[in-house]
Formats: sequence, C-alpha cells, structure tokens
Amino acid sequence: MVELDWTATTPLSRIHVAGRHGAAQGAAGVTLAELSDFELVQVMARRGQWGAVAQACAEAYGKAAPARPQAVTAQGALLVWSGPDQFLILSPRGAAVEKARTSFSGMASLSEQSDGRSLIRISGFQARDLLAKVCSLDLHPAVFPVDAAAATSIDHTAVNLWRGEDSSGEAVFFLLVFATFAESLWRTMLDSGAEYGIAIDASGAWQP
Amino acid sequence: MSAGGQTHRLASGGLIDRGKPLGFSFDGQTMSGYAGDTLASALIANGVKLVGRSFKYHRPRGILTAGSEEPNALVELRSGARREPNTRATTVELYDGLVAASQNRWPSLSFDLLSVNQLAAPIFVAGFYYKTFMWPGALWEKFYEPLIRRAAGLGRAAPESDPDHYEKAWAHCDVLVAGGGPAGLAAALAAGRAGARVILCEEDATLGGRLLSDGGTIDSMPAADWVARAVEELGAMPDVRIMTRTTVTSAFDHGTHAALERVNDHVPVPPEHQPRQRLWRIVAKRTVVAAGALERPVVFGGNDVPGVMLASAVRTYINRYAAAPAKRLALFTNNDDGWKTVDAALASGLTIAGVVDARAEVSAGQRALASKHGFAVLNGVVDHVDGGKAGTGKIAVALAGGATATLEADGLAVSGGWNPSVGLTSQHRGRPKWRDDIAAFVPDGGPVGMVAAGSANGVFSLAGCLKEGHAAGAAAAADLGFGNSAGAAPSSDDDATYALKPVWHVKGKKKAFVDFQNDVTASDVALAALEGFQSVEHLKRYTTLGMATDQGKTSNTQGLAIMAELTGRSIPETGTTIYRPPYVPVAIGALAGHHRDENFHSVRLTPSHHWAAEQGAVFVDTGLWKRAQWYPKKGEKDWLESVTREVKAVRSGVGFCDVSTLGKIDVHGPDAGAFLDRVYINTFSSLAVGKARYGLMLREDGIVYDDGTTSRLAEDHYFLTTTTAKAGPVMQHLEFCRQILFPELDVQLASVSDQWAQFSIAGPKVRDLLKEIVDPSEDLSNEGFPFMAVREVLLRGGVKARLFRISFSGEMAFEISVPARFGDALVRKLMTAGEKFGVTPYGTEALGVMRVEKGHVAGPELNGMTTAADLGLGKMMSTKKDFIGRVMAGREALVAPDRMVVVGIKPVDQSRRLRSGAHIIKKGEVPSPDTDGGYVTSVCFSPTFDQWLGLGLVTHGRERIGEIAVAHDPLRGEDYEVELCNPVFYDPEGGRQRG
Amino acid sequence: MRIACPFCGPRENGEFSYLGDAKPKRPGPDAGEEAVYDYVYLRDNVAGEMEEFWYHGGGCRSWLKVRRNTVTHEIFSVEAAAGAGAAKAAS
Amino acid sequence: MKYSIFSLARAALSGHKKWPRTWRDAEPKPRYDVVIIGGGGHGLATAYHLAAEYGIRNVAVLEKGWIGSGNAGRNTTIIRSNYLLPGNIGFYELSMKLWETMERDLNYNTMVSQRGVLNLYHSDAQRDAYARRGNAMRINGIDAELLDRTAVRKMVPFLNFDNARFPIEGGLLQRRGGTARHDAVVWGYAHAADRLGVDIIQNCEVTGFVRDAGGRVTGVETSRGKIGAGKVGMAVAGSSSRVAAMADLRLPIESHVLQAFVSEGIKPLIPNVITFGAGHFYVSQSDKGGLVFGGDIDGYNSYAQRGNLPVVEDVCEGGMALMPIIGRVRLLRQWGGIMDMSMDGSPIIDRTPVDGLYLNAGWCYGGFKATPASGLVFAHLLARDEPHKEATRFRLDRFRRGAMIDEKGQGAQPNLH
Repeated sequence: MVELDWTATTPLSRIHVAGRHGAAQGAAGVTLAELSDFELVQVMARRGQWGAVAQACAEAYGKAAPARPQAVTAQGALLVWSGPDQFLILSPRGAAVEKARTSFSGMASLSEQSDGRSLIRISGFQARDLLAKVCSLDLHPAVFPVDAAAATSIDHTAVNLWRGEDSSGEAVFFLLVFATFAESLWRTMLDSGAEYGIAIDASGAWQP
Repeated sequence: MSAGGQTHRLASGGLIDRGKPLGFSFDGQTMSGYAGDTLASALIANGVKLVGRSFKYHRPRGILTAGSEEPNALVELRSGARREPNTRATTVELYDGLVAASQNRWPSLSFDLLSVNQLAAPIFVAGFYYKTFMWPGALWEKFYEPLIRRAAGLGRAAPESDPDHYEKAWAHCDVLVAGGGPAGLAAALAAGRAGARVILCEEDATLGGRLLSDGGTIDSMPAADWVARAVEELGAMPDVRIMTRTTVTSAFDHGTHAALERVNDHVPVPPEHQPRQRLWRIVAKRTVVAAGALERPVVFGGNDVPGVMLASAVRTYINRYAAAPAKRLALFTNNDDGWKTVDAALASGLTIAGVVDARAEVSAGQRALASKHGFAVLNGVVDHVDGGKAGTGKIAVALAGGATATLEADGLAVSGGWNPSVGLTSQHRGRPKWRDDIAAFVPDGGPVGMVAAGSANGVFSLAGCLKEGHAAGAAAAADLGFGNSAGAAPSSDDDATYALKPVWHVKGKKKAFVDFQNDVTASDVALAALEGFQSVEHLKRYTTLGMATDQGKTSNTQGLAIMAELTGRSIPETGTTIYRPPYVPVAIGALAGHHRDENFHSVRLTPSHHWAAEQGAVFVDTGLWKRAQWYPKKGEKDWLESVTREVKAVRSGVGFCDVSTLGKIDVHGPDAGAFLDRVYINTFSSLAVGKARYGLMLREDGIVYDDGTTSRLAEDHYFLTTTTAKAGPVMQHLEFCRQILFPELDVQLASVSDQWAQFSIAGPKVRDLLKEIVDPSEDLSNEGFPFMAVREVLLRGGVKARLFRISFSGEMAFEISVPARFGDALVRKLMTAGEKFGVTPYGTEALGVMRVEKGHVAGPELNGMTTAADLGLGKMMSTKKDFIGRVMAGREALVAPDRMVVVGIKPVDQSRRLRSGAHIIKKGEVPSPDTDGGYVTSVCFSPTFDQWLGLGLVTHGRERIGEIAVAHDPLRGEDYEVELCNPVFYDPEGGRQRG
Repeated sequence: MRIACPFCGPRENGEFSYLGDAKPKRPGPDAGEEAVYDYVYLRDNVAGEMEEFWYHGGGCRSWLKVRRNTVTHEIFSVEAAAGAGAAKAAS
Repeated sequence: MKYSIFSLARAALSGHKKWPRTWRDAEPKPRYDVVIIGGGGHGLATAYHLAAEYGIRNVAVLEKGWIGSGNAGRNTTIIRSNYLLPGNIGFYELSMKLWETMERDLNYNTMVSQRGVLNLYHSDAQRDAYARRGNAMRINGIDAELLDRTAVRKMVPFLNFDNARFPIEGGLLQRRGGTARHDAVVWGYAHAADRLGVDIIQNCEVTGFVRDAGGRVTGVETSRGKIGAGKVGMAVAGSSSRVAAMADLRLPIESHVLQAFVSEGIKPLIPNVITFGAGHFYVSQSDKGGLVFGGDIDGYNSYAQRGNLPVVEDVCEGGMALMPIIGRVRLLRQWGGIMDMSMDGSPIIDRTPVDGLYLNAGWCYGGFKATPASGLVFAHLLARDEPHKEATRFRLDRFRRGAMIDEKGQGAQPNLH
C-alpha cells in the first residue's frame, strides 16, 4: 500500500482557460481570473460577544473586525464583512483556520469555508459594465469605494463582493461564489462580457 | 442605388443623409430611402399610402402618426427566425436590405379577401359574438372559434426559436429623465449641473423630441444648435449618462424602472457578441417624466382612409424626413398648433387645399397666410372623407352655419389637440386629472419621487417646456441635497398660449373610427352605452376600445368624450381606464434576457461531476443540481439493466454515490443542542459527541417538513443535513427560529453545503475499500466505529476527512466527507483502490431502489401533506419538550384513524410492473371517490427480490398488512392485484447495516 | 420594490423572501391548541400599514421587521429581528 | 330580447338602436331576501343560481364599482378540473359541467373553449405526481390523459424540446379544460340573473353590517344607504378580510397580488392552455390573438393591484425557456389582481360565526374556473343553510380541525401556494 497523493481541484479548474474570450479586437475590457490556495473562515460572534470578537480580531490581525460592509486588509489576511456580527477571514493557505480558532475561542463560532467558495477577480475598464449585467448593486466609485464589501445575490445565489485596491487606475472587484455554482456563473460572466472582450488570466494563488 | 421611385421626397431639407442611400423592400417591392429615414418616412417618400389592414373589417389603412403610438402601420419586419410581428413602421430606423411585409391580409394587401367582412359590418357590431354562436355548443371549438381566431390576430410570430441574444442590466442614478426633448434636456442639464447623477433616456435614436420636427429658437440660437450644445455639455459631465433608443416603459416600487434599449434593431443583424435589445432596471431616487404629448385624431366618417394623418406627423415627415405625405394637403384643426403644419407644407413647396378650423376665429396672421397662398379657411368640421386604398378623395366639410363645402386633397392633416403622455405617471394606479383649458388629462401626482414636466404635464409652449423641465431637474437635485447650481433655465420666445375648441366626434352616416386598429366606431360606443356598458372599463371590454397595440393612446380620450356625451356626464366624471405598464410593448425575449433555453436557471455541479461525465453518466436535474442518475456500461440495453447492476454490486460488494447535494449546516454555539430540540421532533441535546441521529422536522402546522441525519461533532457543534430539495428553505427556517422565535438561544448557523464533498460508500466490502483510503491507524471495526458513530479520520496521504457510519441503503455503509477540493481526487482513488473489490459507482436511481427496498421515506412521501405518524415515525415525537409543530400535529383530523399511512406494496404477480401514481382500491370494490384508498408513492424494480416493489400511502394501511388490494391505474389502462406489506422489505432487523 | 436592509443598505426585492405579518407571536408551550391555531392560521390581513417579516437570504441572512403599507407598498421602517447577528436577547 | 343570430340580424336592420340594457340599472330596494356583496363572477353566479335553482328572486348584488371589476376581469381565463384532493376534485368537476352548458343556460356566448389544458412534466417525480392526479381525476369521472414526450411534441411542436434546461418529458392533458371569455361570464350571469328579477346595483359600496340585538346580520350599510337583508353573502375575494373585519371576523386569509400579462395580437400559435412544469409560466392565446400568460404571485401581502419587476422577469424567463419562438412577440400589458390566499390554497364556502352572514372566499388564484360551481354551491348554502354536497369540505373550521385541503403541500404559508 502506498501513501495517496491528493491532487486538489478548484471550483473552476475544469473550465478556466487562460486567454482571450469574446470580442477579439482592441484591448480587453474585462480581465477575469480565479484565485486559489486560500483559507476562508466564517467568524460568527456568539450572543453578546461582538465587542470581544472585534477586540480579539484587532489583537490577532492588527485590525478590528469589520462592523459594516467592508473588506479590511489586516496582517496576513483580509477581513470581509459578511453579515451583522460576522465576517470572513481570507488568508493564504497555511494555518489560518487554527489561528482563528485560537483567537476567537469561546467568543465566536467558526465555520471553515475554504473549499466552499470560488474566488474570482474582475478588473478592466469595463468591469463595472459586466457587473451591471449580473449584479444589482450600485458600484459607482462614490457609492462603492475601494474596500467596500457587500453580501448580495447574483443569479439568485448569495455571493460576497468587494472592491480591492485599484490596479493601473482601474477598479478591481473580488467575488466569492458558492463552489458548486461557480461554473454556471463563470459561463454567465463570459457571455455577459463577450462584447467587451475578456482576458482570462492564468489562475493563481490569492495574495492579501 | 437609385433614388428613383421616391416620388414624394422633397428636394431639400430634412435630417436624412442623402449621401447614404439605402435599399429596402415592402411586400416584395424594392424601394429606396436614406439613412435617417424610418420605414414609414421611406414608404411615404416612395408614395406608398396603403400600409396595412384593420383588425376586424380589414379596411385599408395608411400611416397615422410618426411615433410609437402608431395604430395602423404595423408590419412584419425581417424574415425567418427574426420575423417580428406588429412592428410600427414609424419607429423602425431604415437600414440597407430591410425587409418588411404587411400583415393581416390575404392574399395581398391591395386585394384582401377578408375585406368582405365590411359587408357584414351591420352584424359585426361591438360584442356581436356574445349574442350568437351559442348553438350547437360543439360547433364553437370546431368551427366558429377557429374561424374567428384565423381572422383575428395581427402579424405572425417567428416560425422558430429567436436566434438573437438579449440581456438585462442594472443602472443607478439620482435623477432619471424619461424623454430627451426640450423639457427632458433642460431637466438633465439642471440636475447634471447641480452635480446629480443623471440618466437621460430617449426613445428616438436622436435627442431633441419635437424640436427635430418643429425647430424653434432657444437661447437665441436655432433649436438644433441648442440641442447639440446641450448634448455636448451633458456629455462632458462624468455622471450623466445619455441613453438613446431607450424607452422607459415601466415604473415599479421605490424608484425601480424598466427601460428597453434597442441596441441593434437599426441594423440587419446584431454584431457578434452583442445583444439585440437590453432591458435596463434603472434605480432612481427621483424621476422626471418628460415624455411629451401625443396628438389626437378626430372621429369623423372615413377618418381612417389612408392619407388622413395627424398634423404633427405630417410636419415630422416634411421637416425631419423631407418626405411629403401629400402633395396637396388639407388641414382639419381645432387649435393653433395644427397650423404649424400649414407653415411646414408651404415652406416645402406643397399646396394647401384648405384649412378647416373648428374655431370661429382664426388669427389675422393665419388669414393673411391663407390669402397669400390662395387657400380657403373654413369654419367648421370635416364631415367625412372619401377615398380608399389610393388615399383621400373628396373631403366634405360641414360649415359652422350649416352649409357644406368640399375640399380636394390627397392628404388630410388632422389635429384634435394634444394629450400629455400620462402613461408612466399613472402606472401606480393614480388617475390623471382633467384640465378643461387644454381638454386633456394631465398627471395628478404619480409614483413617489416622480414628477412630469413639459408637455407631459400639459405645458405646450416651447418656453414653458424648457422652463418647467429645468425647474423639475433643479428641484430633483436640490431635493437630494445637491447645491443650487442648476444654472439658468434655457429660454425661448415661443410662449404662445395653447387654446383649442374641443371637437371629438363629427356625427355622420359613414363609419367613423375611434380605435383604428380594433375597428371600434362611434356607433359601437353608442351601442355600448345603449346596452348599459357605460363604465369606461365596460366600454373598453365590450367594444375592445383601447385594447389595441397602442393601448388607446390614439383613441381613449375620444371614446371617453363620446361616452360622456351619450350619458350626459362630463369627461372627468366618465373617468379613465387604468394605465398599466409597459408604456410601449416590450419584446418578451428582452424581459427574459440571458435566462432562456439552457440558461433558464443556473446549474449546480457536484464535486464528482466532471469525473462522472467522463464515465458517461446519465444526469438528472434535481432542483438546480445535475446528479448522476446511473452509469451505463457498454452493452447495457437500458437504464434498468444499468441500475440493476449497480444495486447488485452494492448489495454484494461495494459501491459509492455522490451525496454532496444534501444540505449541510453547521449548528454552533452553547445552546445548539437546545435549539435542535426545538426544531426537531426528537431530542438532540442528549446526543453524545461522536454520534449521529436521524431527525425529523415539522412545520408549525404539524406536517412533516424535512428529515436528515444530524451529528454531534463537539459539545457546541452539530452538523445537520437536510434533503437536497429543502437545503435552502431549511436554512431560512432555522435562521427564523434563531433570530425571531428563540433569540435567547446562543446558537450560530452556517451553510457548509459547498465545503464538503460527501460520498456514501456502501456494501459488505465497504471496510475493505475504506482501508485502502483511510490511514491504517484508524480503527474501522464494528467496535471501533459502531453504527451511527461519527469522527474525523486521517486519510492516507494526510488529508483529513469526516467519516459517518450511517446507511441509507440498508447495507454496511459509511459516508465520507472531504474538503471539496479533494472530491474529484477521492472518487478517482475509490475507483483505483476499489478495482479489486469490483467497486461500482451508483447514481440516484440505484440509491432510490435501495431506499425503497429498505422502506425509507423520501420526497414522494414527505409531500407536505403527511404527519410523522403517517410516515410511521410518530414514536419519534418527544412528549417531554416543546418543538415546532407539536401542538398543531395533535389536531383531530391529523390523528384520525383513517389517514393514509406508509405501507409497502408489491404486485401479486411477481412479473408485473408496479407504477407510481396508481391508486389503491379494496379488492372487489368499484373505483370511485368513496373507495379511493390511497396511492403508490414510490416504486423500484428490486434486483434483490427480483420484482417490482413500492411504497404507498394507504388508508388504514397499518391494519391492512397482508391484504390483497387492487392497484388501479386507468391513466395507463392497468388494474392488478397488489399485496400491502411492511414497508421495510430488505433486512427488516437491520443486521446488515449494523454489521 | 426595494428594502433598505439595516445592515446592507437598500437592496432589490429579489434578495429577500417574505414570511408575512409580524404581529402574531408564537404562543408558549402551554398555551393550548386554540392559541396556536390563532397564531398559525388567523390574520388581520391589514389593508394599510403592517409590520411584517422579510428575510435577507440573498444578502446578510438577517430576518427583518419591515413596516410597509400594503396598499401603496410604501416602506416606513426596517429593523433587524431581535436575534439578528449576535444580539443578546433576554430569555 | 333573446340573443341569437336572428335577433342580431333583425337589430342590424334598425341600426342596433333598440337593444335593451344587458342588465337593468337597478335602484336599491329597502330590503331583499338575500344580499350578495360583490358583483364579480361568483356573486353574480350566486344570484343567478338563487333565482334559477332555488326560486329566491328577491336578491340584490351590490358592487362597489362596476361589475366584474375585481378578479373576474383580471384573470387569465383558464377553466379546468384537474384537481387532486377530495373536496376540490368533485367541486371543480361540477364547475366544469356547468361551463359546458353555460351558454345555453345563460343565453350568452361566454366563449367557453374546451381546447385542452396541458400540464408539462420534466422529471420522473413530476410524472408520478401527475399520474396520481390523473388517476384521481379518472376515478372521479373526469377526463385525463398522461402523454409522453413524443405525444406532447406532436401536439405542441413549437415548444423547446432540444436545448432546454429542464427538458419536457411529457404532460397531463385534460381535453375538456380550456378557456372562457372572462368579462362575458360576468355579463352573461348579470344578464341572466337580471332577467330572473335580481337587482344588480353598481357603485354601491358596503360600509358596514346592520346587526340586531342578538348579533345577527340583518342588512348592510352602503354608500347608497341602508339595505335590509334576510341573509348576506360575501363574495368579495381579494377583499374578504376587509369586509369580514366589519363583522369583527378574522379569516385564515392573506391578500396577495398576482400579475398577469397579455402580448400583442398574433396569428394563431398556441392551440391550447400550456403550463410549464419547471418554472412559473402558463399560457394560452385569446381569440383576439394575444398570448395571455402568467406565473407565480409576487409573494408579499398587497392590496395594490399591481406588482413588481422580479415576477415579470421570472414569468418571461419561463416563457422563453419553454417557447423561445415568442422572443420577438411583445408584452403589451401587465396587471395585477388581489388574491384571497387561504392557508391551504383551497376556498372557504361556509356560514360564519356571525348569524346571517355567509362566506365565499379564499379562492387563491383559482377562482375564475370555479365561478359557476361557486355560484351554485353558495346559492345552495344560502337557500338551505347547509353545504352543497360538493362543498362539504370547504368549511371554515377545517383549519381548526386539521382537515386542510392542501394541493401543493405548502402549509399555512399563503405565498407558497
């Protein structure tokens, strides 16, 4: 008997093909990529413990837990608001779940979601145009600035959306979608963005 | 391409591009026009008068308007799969190669056999069909109705699936401006300058509204220059978005609007990757409706003859399109605005045959104009118009003094006054109010946040429109907290007072049309009044007035006025019908957008999906999921053979099935156990850590809601599973319990359905297979891992998994969960490692067979009508605690002895197939409502027992075990004997699963 | 329709699901069949202002209490359920 | 004047100047044996049957607006008796039989068109559920056929058979189902009831009940004065709770909005009534050519008679999933009606706890097809003070007893029915 070698897949690894999609002329209006190799923990404060959780978060991650819809860049992790008194800790693959468990022991319930979501980056000068076709939120820069986050729905499915730092002067959005829906949503986005031309980047590890 | 044939094209002028000739065909006849034309203007330029046939009498009809309210000039546009019925020629932008055909005629437009209907017109009055065709009854479906249906209808739908793509999108703004005429532009400028985010939607391809047809002077410059400057200024504002070819069609609650953008209707085929149309959901904090006004016709004999056209439309064709609807034109008006058509015609070198003005006095300027150009101004009304397919002939005038006169013209421009477009402002069921001075309805409030401005609000001078538009835009912005920087309002010296003498109906002998498309005449309105259909809604429904594709835009006011006169009421007392969305009809494809065909709903894929597809699995849709139904092998003749093989393999060896679709919920917190005690009928607080238990939930009304296995992973952590179908609803229900019913309990919930890839591995050789996968340090023996035990285990290679000793198949079985990213790897390893044990993947069918053999209830039994006791699970109901559904479950009819309960069912003839849906009748009884004793809920062919088996819900079922009854299946023409038996066919003692 | 979730801001109604009148309160364990029947089945079915439960399932998963006019659909207030988030309710 | 082709031809000779009113414009009398609140199809049918079957002709129908202004004039005109459960099935078949003779009974062409109702199924589980239902229908003497995919394709080849998200596997067909012209049903009953002496009083809103010392209802207060009544019947679906509240009654009913849609007229395309089993969409084509279609209720309490965009989209998505040849056909008009959504999806026809007050309510979105039978059984109840044999299960106390008639199995959650 031999030790087994476990090859991991990502929710999109079967259909994620780097290259150009849709309109082929001119600069691609939208750039998409699936990001992987992250750990994701859902932190839900126990009754009456939100203050303690926020405090513990500040101690462990250098930033208080987000109390409103925001994505907070913290030490080695991104803290993404996901609901009242709860948030997601997104970290590179490592010992993030263990760290969270230690940090919030007794004051919050933790649920690991590292495999339950696909993380998609959406950028390019027509990223908002594409998102307008699938997402009902107002993503105007004044309304949805850098670090804004939202728990919303796309295609009747709950997602987490946030805006990262701009890249080359253009907004960058991140979308966490349920893993089993990811292929379906990916295809919808390819259809919706085809008129702008889509550059699909090679998938890669998420970095804070 | 020659411009030959454009006999009615004016030599100069217009906004058409004479450098870009375009060819098109109408009813097979090739013609030409220019870029900038509409189909209607191009037809007019080609001298075409006859464009369509009416609905009922098939009367010849021409073009009445120049806008989306057109009731007559409806064509089938394009051909084949892109054929589009009832397209208004007046809104179709001409493109090269355009193909259009007239509709509702046979064999041809000029020779339409159904125009014989006109002979029967004395019979075909409003509502005639309610009074006849009643006898004999059977002839209605066979004869009368098909005849009526074939004669009715307008154009034909495309013969095949729409090949174009549609999409939907969201847009957000502070101020939405509907309409890009002078008022709309002024509103957008004011709001935009103040700093508001503005969306300006214009139905036309070009901004300007009536300015495009009527010109004028704004801010001391020609209107066209002003529009260009306004567009430039708006274009420079980063937060102003101008959307042309976009109609705001509907206003929903809280500032949500629907608007249709015709992205590619002006080209033959949408470019690659582009939609034909896009439906916008525009969310606006404030809305300014600057949708303009619509001119209305007058009801007189022959008012539908081709060549009779609204005066403003005549002006549009002349000024904007350089196309002359007539060479010798007469005007019938009751207001000054109609006279602008005279100016336009004269400026283009056309002849005016005469003006019929209902008002006793016309201005000195108008008289001077008449004498200069040598035409008569007659004080009176048009009595009737002769003519037909070729256009208007003699125009008979009834003079005010009682005398008559006649005009000869090949076209008659008519202005009965203007109706503000109150459609959008009235969609929330607010009724518009009547204004006597303009003899029209104007908005009376509207949806919250919406105001009307300009002619949509009954202001008809250019100066007034600009001023009011600007004020509305500025007020909207100020209301939202934007500063007072809306700038100065644009000005114009056109500040003439609009005045008219209402003329609705000129009584006469000839057919006088109120609703052109639906062929509703003034006498139909009179008949409705006579028979008591005097409410406007009755009038509408009885005569079909206002139910045509223009929804009464060109007809309702006249109909109301006639009814008001007949019943001695005022027009406002008579009232209006309800204004409903959409303001203009919208393609159903656009409202569906991307969500059609395979994209109707999204798809959820299991972690083993791609592997299963490689195996050639047949998939079944379960909700949004695609699940492997069975895995056919080469040489197997049908599904039954494959499924039978899979079941046998499990029962004799080992197999596995992806069960990741079950809903999975983490229930955390100090009070998790207490919480589950309240949502399940049985007790979970007493469950030991490391153990699983089957649980049943009720609705508050005592009926079974869902079931599943829930495990205790830690003191304060349970892992709850739901059925596939109820995963979402149960999560919602649990959150309801947590947040509303039991907020005192410290419990947290998280869906982990997608986190885990979960497989059921079952069969006598399950341990052999697991040993290949699981780290040797793990004890899988019956003692080390007993039935209903749960724990985390280490797999070979270091991956951690959860192992559950639970069984749905009745075999020795485990469920194994790994993080979803290893799901694909796990199935492949199970296949490789299991090869020597003959491991067999099985699908939902085999799963279903084994659950029926084992007598487990599932979806068909948990049908929302059964109690725990009905399912044989009544004993699970704890009597020591309160739980959801406990009290209502005790109601008399839910505990009655004659309820249908779950039993096993098997055909007496073992070779006989049993079918779900067959009803159970006592042997010897005649099937009737009184003897109907239940039905078969689930069936399978059991390879284990080599016969069909089933479960059923049967009245008094538990007392009837052993009884021979009849399965009655008249739908499939079958009646056969069945034995009612214990539902657990397979291993009733449970020895196999306990090991 | 748009509902202003107190946690997420205004959202379109596709993100929410509806339960109904928030007035009936679940009777205690000993209230008896009549009281539970009333709770489960009888409704004031107000034509006018009504407090009702909506679930922001397509967003932050909070249950909300919405005061809305059932005739005009106007929404007057939206508040979180007593036990939304980590709120500690008196037992 | 009896309506026929002959009377039409005669009238044509005189220019249609002599037609009498379809129903009289009656002035309210001080007292009636029975007052029916609600001049919709159900109320008018009740009055007609009271006069025609039970000999009670001193009857008034009070309508707050114009007759047929409620759901009678807002529905999608489908008639069928393809029900499943005891209580419903016999009742709706009684209704179907009354539809079949309605035109001769009323001397009014209500355009009853038995063009067939086809419920599509898309999975084995749905097929099994339809088999159960179809067999229940057959056992009750109702026509039902279970079609496979081939048979469905032959009947309606224009549906999406080739690239559907949820492929069509077959359908349950009731050939006797179909459509009727909704307004004509209202006018036909009004016409026939009027000829039997019933007073139809429009623009007469009930504002309260008159009760005697014992609490018994003895009349109604209206916008046109007090009207005495031996018995009062409510047939005001959509507004039942509001009217009942005037008698201090709370009902197991919520009011919800259901939207409906019609397209521009097109030449005949859809021969029958089709319901999509994998989405919220059903459709038929009117004799005028419009596609008449609808879907699910909006899902929240509403008295607004108008709905919102998500349902519009949902319905059109269903339409395009099922029949993408209608992509270029345009939606002409959408509207909303207020549904009396009961707690089990089935109606209530019963006496109320208030003496003299009778209830006909809770029709959810299925009231139109029930119109004739509802009228008959309600008339029976009013005349005899006992339920008609086909309405014995529509009792108000069935929720208390646990004897719900829940065809969809959704429980006391009206927006899910």
